[in-house]
Amino acid sequence: MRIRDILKVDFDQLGNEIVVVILVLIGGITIFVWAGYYNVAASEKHLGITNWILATVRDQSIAARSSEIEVPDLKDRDRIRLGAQHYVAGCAFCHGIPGEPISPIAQRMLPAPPDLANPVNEYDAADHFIIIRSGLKYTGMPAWPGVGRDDEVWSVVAFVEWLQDTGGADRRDVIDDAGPEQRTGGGYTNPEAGEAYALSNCVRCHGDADTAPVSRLVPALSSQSPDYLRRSLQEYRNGRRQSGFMQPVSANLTDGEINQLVDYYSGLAPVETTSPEMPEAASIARGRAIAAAGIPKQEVAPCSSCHAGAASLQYGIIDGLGQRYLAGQLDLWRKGHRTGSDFGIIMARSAANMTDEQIRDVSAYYASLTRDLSRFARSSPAGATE
Amino acid sequence: MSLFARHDSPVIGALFFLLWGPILWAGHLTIAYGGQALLCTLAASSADFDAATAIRLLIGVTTLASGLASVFGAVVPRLPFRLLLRRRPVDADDGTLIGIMRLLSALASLGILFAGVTTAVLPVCAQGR
Amino acid sequence: MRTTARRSAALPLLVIGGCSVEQSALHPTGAGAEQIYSLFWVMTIGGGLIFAAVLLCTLWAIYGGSGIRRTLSAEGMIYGAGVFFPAAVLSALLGYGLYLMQESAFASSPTGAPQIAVSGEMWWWRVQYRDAQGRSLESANEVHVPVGETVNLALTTKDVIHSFWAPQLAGKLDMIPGRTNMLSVTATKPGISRGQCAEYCGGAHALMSFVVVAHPADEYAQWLDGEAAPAKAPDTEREKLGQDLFLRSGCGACHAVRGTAAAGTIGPDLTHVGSRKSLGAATLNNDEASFKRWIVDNQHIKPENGMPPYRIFTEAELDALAAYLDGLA
Amino acid sequence: MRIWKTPTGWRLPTAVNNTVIGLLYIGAAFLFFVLAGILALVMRIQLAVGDQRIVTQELYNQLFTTHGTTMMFLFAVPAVEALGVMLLPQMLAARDLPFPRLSAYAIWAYVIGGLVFFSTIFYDLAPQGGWFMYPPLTTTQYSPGNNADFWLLGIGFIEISAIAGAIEIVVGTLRTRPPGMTLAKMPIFAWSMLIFAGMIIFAFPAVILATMLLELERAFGWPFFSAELGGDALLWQHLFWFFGHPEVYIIFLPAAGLVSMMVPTFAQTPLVGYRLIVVALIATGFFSFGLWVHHMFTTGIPTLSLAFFSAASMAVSIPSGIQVFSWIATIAAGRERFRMTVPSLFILGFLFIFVLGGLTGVMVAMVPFDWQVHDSYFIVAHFHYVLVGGMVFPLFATFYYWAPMVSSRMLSERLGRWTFWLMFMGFNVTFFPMHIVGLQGMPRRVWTYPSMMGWDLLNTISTIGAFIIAAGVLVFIIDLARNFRFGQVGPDNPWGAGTLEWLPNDVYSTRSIPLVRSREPLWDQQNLAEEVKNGHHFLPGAPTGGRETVVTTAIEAKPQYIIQMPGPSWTHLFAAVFTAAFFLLLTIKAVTIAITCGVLAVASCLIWAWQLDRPGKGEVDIGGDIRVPTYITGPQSHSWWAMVVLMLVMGSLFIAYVFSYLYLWTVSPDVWAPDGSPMPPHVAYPLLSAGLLVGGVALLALAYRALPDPGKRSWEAFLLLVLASCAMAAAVGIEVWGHWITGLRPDASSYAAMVYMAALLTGQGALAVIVLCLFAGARLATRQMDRVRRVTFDNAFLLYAYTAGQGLFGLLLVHGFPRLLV
Repeated sequence: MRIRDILKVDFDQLGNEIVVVILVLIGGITIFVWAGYYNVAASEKHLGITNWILATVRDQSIAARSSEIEVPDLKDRDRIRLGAQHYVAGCAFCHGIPGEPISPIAQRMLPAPPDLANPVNEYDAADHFIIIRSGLKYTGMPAWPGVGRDDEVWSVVAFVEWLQDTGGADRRDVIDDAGPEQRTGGGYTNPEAGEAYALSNCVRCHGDADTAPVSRLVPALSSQSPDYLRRSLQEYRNGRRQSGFMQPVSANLTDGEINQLVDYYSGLAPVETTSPEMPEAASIARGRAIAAAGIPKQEVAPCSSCHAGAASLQYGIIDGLGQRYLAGQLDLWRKGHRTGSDFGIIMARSAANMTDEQIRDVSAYYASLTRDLSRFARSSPAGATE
Repeated sequence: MSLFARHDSPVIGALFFLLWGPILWAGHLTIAYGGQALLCTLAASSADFDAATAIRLLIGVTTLASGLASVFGAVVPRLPFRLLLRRRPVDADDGTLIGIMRLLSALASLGILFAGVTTAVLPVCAQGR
Repeated sequence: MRTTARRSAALPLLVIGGCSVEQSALHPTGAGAEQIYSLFWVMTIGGGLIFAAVLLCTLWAIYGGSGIRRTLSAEGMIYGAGVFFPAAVLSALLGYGLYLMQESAFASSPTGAPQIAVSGEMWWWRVQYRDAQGRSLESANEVHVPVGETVNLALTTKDVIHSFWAPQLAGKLDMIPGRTNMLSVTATKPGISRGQCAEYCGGAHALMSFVVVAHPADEYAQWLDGEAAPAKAPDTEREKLGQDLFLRSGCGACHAVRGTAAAGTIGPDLTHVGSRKSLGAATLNNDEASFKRWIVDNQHIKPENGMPPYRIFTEAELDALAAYLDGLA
Repeated sequence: MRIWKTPTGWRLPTAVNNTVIGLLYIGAAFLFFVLAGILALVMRIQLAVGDQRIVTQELYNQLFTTHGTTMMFLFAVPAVEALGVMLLPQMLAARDLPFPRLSAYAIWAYVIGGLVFFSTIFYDLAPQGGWFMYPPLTTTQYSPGNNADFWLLGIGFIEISAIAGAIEIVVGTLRTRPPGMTLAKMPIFAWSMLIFAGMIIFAFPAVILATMLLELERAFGWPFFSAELGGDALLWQHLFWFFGHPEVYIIFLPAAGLVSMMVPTFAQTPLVGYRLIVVALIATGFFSFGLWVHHMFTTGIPTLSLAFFSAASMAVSIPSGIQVFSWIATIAAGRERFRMTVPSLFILGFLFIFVLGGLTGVMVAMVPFDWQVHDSYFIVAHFHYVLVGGMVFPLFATFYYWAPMVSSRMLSERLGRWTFWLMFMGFNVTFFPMHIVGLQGMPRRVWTYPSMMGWDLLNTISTIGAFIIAAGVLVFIIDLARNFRFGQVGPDNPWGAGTLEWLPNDVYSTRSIPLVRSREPLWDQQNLAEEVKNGHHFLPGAPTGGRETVVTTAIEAKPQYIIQMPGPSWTHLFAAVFTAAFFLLLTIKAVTIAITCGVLAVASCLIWAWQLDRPGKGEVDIGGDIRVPTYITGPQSHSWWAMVVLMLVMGSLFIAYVFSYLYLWTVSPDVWAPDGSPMPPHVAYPLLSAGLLVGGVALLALAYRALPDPGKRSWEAFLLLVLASCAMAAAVGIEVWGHWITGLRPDASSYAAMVYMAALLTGQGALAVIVLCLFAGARLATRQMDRVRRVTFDNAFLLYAYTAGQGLFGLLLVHGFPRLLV
């Protein structure tokens, strides 16, 4: 049995026809592409069949990826109100706000951005999550800028679901309450117009001297350590800290604007949050133990050694921040999505081995504290490196 | 069937005859190591139980018994042959099998002796480091 | 195909304390290692002779005269050389081995002797000294023993299996989760030697070493008192700034410096880190430059180790911090 | 002859002829040898000098794990098994191995699984736990990724294909010998393959159980090895090394057997001390099971236990001594001088290296010395001397010696000598310095070392040596490429050997099966080759019209009957592909696709089995006026023997489980039932379960009596079969249910995990038995099984009885032992 007979397969008859067919196909495609026959203009509508194919491919691809997604509670007011703010600032240009028409520029896109108030195709919450997080090729729908920030995406999804359920009827409670006009950071008088605009972007979510943040997912910045605020904004600007909300806002801030925003917020007195949720005492007690002694068995360092008393002001002051915000950030560190900055890596090391329950307890403990304003009266050490 | 041997031997019997020594050696090691482990655990859990004498006794007896049995196999192989193959050794092939069995039993008894002698010298359950 | 230019990132290691530190079983300075050393030579010479004999027989079998080949081809020769001779040699060897095991078994000293608890943690050693006065003090990556006196090492592990091996002192003993293995060692000569983890424990197993320092009997008590004392207060201006930085940057969360607010138990105890013979479990030399490189770039020197890289200090702050730590003699 | 024609073209994978698949087996094993060798070169480059960072820490840990695992599991054992598959039938003048499709299945499963396992090194998924995978490092806490699962499932499943080959070789060696070749006239290689297969049967199940336990702990958290819940890391070491040490002898014995075949040829005289070598092989095989703890001398086990195993480790060196001196005696007894051909050069190289490795082995058997050198480079040197010296050199000798049997041209002497001297010099330059570096304190498995330690020079020498070996292997590959011509058989008996494999044979092996009267038939019976060629001996034609060979009694080799062997088919190939897919998809947790592949694998096996058990063709004359039946049932049938061997495998798996149960009790008695965990359920549960098992056996006995006459159909037997399967399933269900209601959860403690493990093992057996019973039922329903043609029923009955027995003993242990402690 020669090698030849072993591998000999009767290709001969089939051979010729296959080769011819392949050549014809290749020739046809090259001519079609080279001559530029196909019209890529957005003004020309797709053929029916092309539309159907593109739509089916899109929907199938979204469905395949959204099948295993776990949908959190989307009726949560905090999520909806936070999502609303981002929607107003970022998405409204193409998708429009109920009661206000979509801008004529967006209407000339192909495919045109859908009007989310009254949905055409039946995407569920998980589909929306995939679309908003990953974006869609060749449609102008961008992917979410904050890598790994699924928590932010769920806020926008919550708002979109609210928009589709209510059709944007009671705008007042959700959108307008935090509308740009009302919240101009009244007491702040600054001559250059530019700073006023920059501040209005922050005030929309973080509130100002007399209004609380728009949702419990948003950290209260008043009387926060100036070094921590300055470094956070710098890290959002250079992308070492990932956030779909904060990166667009801080992308073109100048250092001058950053310093003024920092001075403004660190000077404010803390504002009583409208309805602080009271975690039960047992959780706070467990949280206090972890904060004081850490969990040596799981290599979790005590929080108080960096976030209390005489510790450096480079580490943010976390007393009195919202429990949900703190828990969300700890979860980000645990998943390794907030390790871009030199400080993030240190915090990630401790958060890595914490269980969900321990994260809730520690966040509950620090949320229950009232902020001690004397902390940063002394001058903080030289600013941290970029 | 003149071409072939006139006898047929039971396969299992032949196997056990051939491995007479090694099986004794394996039994000895199992009893020695298993006994020592179990008795040391009992000694650890109940204070009054004196593990040393119990283990030395057990291993001494097992060594003696299995050692003698394997030496017996090496010295008088015909008896186990008749017992296990239920016939007398007849031709050269049987001679080869007996030869193999005898040396195996001798080696096994040496192995048993090597293992047995250690109990007399070393502390029974101590980690000894 | 050998690499031509050595990559700049390779870390140059200075020689610790002048002479190249020995980690060789061929230069024993402990009672256990000496016994094994003599056993080694007995077996090597014996083995060498037997090996030569076998080679000789093979050459004779091929090229020898018909007389020698006839004797070699007799079945009796196989019985003699193949069964009886090895049986005799092995019995003697077994006897020698049992004698040594019995020696080391009864040599493990009674509970009164000073005890050192060594806990293997993923890729460094936590060493706790418990002496007669009941004092218990912690150090890391170094085992100090008195010459001539038997010391009991209680070996445990916090995570996976490690193995405590100081070749010049004694044989190795594993550290198994859920068990405490007792190893008794007796140094016979003063001096510095080195040991390493011998059971593969993942990640930086290759860099999990430690230094063994054998003190003359009279100096050991004095060294122990020094080690038990709290940390020396910083004297120069740079060291004061360094201590302030150390405390306010949260280093106390994982490290302890007795006599200051820092009381962390996750990382090694740094009370007398300045006086240690090496840094990073005998990976780096102990000087200010090494402190700075470890603080900023430890994940590159020893990948996957427990300490995050601290790149949050300016050059001046780093100098101060390194000065403070180096000063903790 | 048309019956034996090997399929060509794209139908080649369906071939089952032992020479064809044997060559594929050897080729795959050699490919893995070269691949793992390249990994070794990369490791040597990294270690050439201190403080090198060419290879990162994580990659190096993957490299040495994959190098070790590939060499041991994917090269060494398969290579010797491949030689068995290729040479044994020819040496025993059998037409083929008794179960040709089984070995083809095993080989394809091994090739696919091995390639996928090895490919993990390219996409950073290779295991990092070392070839021994000690927990707790390999539990999910410290190795969270899928890397460890690739070892556990990938390698676990390749051991199953090794066991399949072992069953094949045991039955082949004992039953398909030519008439007249009694046990005492069997060639030494057949003895070594018999003992090799016997060792696999008792050693591999231990590691399969350990792999199951660790995979259960990783996947479902059953705490067998985590100390805080009563488990013990040493349990893994006991189970692994109970397999580990016999495995290295499994690798060495066939190589020793090959040397014992080649030395007499080159000395042109019968082997001196045939009995002594057989004793040495059996003694090595037995003693190797009694010395596994010498891998654990430094774990703190009491010195007395260590002494037992130190004694056994010394005793095992005596048989090796016997073999070495027997070879020297044979060389000396040769009429003219020992011929210096390439194979004999490799044999002398083997003697030199293996004896040195054996001596360091005796040194390391001494407990105090092992305390110093365990896990150091001294051990790396020792085991390379005994493994590379003990197995790779004889393997290369075999390549040169037996090449004419599969290639029309012999490999060249000139290139052969280059290969030998490069490999011999390279080997010693690489591995001898490692003895010294090890004694100087360099531990194993370190991806780098400080350059101040003074180890640089010796490591550089080792690296240079490694490249010399690589050059030698390269020259061999060139020689292979130039001279190896796959095709009809080369020159007849070029070396003038005495054993049957040198008879002129074609794809169907010899024209007729010779009557054997001595150990070297070709030397003693002058014109045997012509007689066999002209068909004067047994079974010249193919009376049953299919592939068949003669089956003879185990001891006296008297012809008993003819086996009808299955021919080429796709079914075993699909079965292998789907089995490989099942295990490998499980590693990446693609559970749904994996289960479908599993079901497809079982389905292909059933279709494969459906074509077997063809009706007998009555009495046939096989020559020498001897008439033998062509279909036989009962204890003499070769499938009965295969089932017995399978039951030995399942038995040793169960004994390993019982050892683990008692061992964990000695380690953590506080977790055990009376006080540590809830007591087992009321005694009614085990009694009911036991009753069902015994009842099931009774049902099958009734079904046996109710088997129909040929051609008829019997619904009672079918019903009894189905009932028996339900009884078995119910028994297992009740056992699990009984424990569940006492509140015992398997992830609570090691005791609980062990209790559920017993039920799981019996359940595993039950699953196989149920499939077999239903298959027998289907055969019954389609009139393909009756009172005479009942091999399928016998097998089902045997497996049922065994599983019931194992289940009963499991119940006794799990329900009885805690009550003893009360």
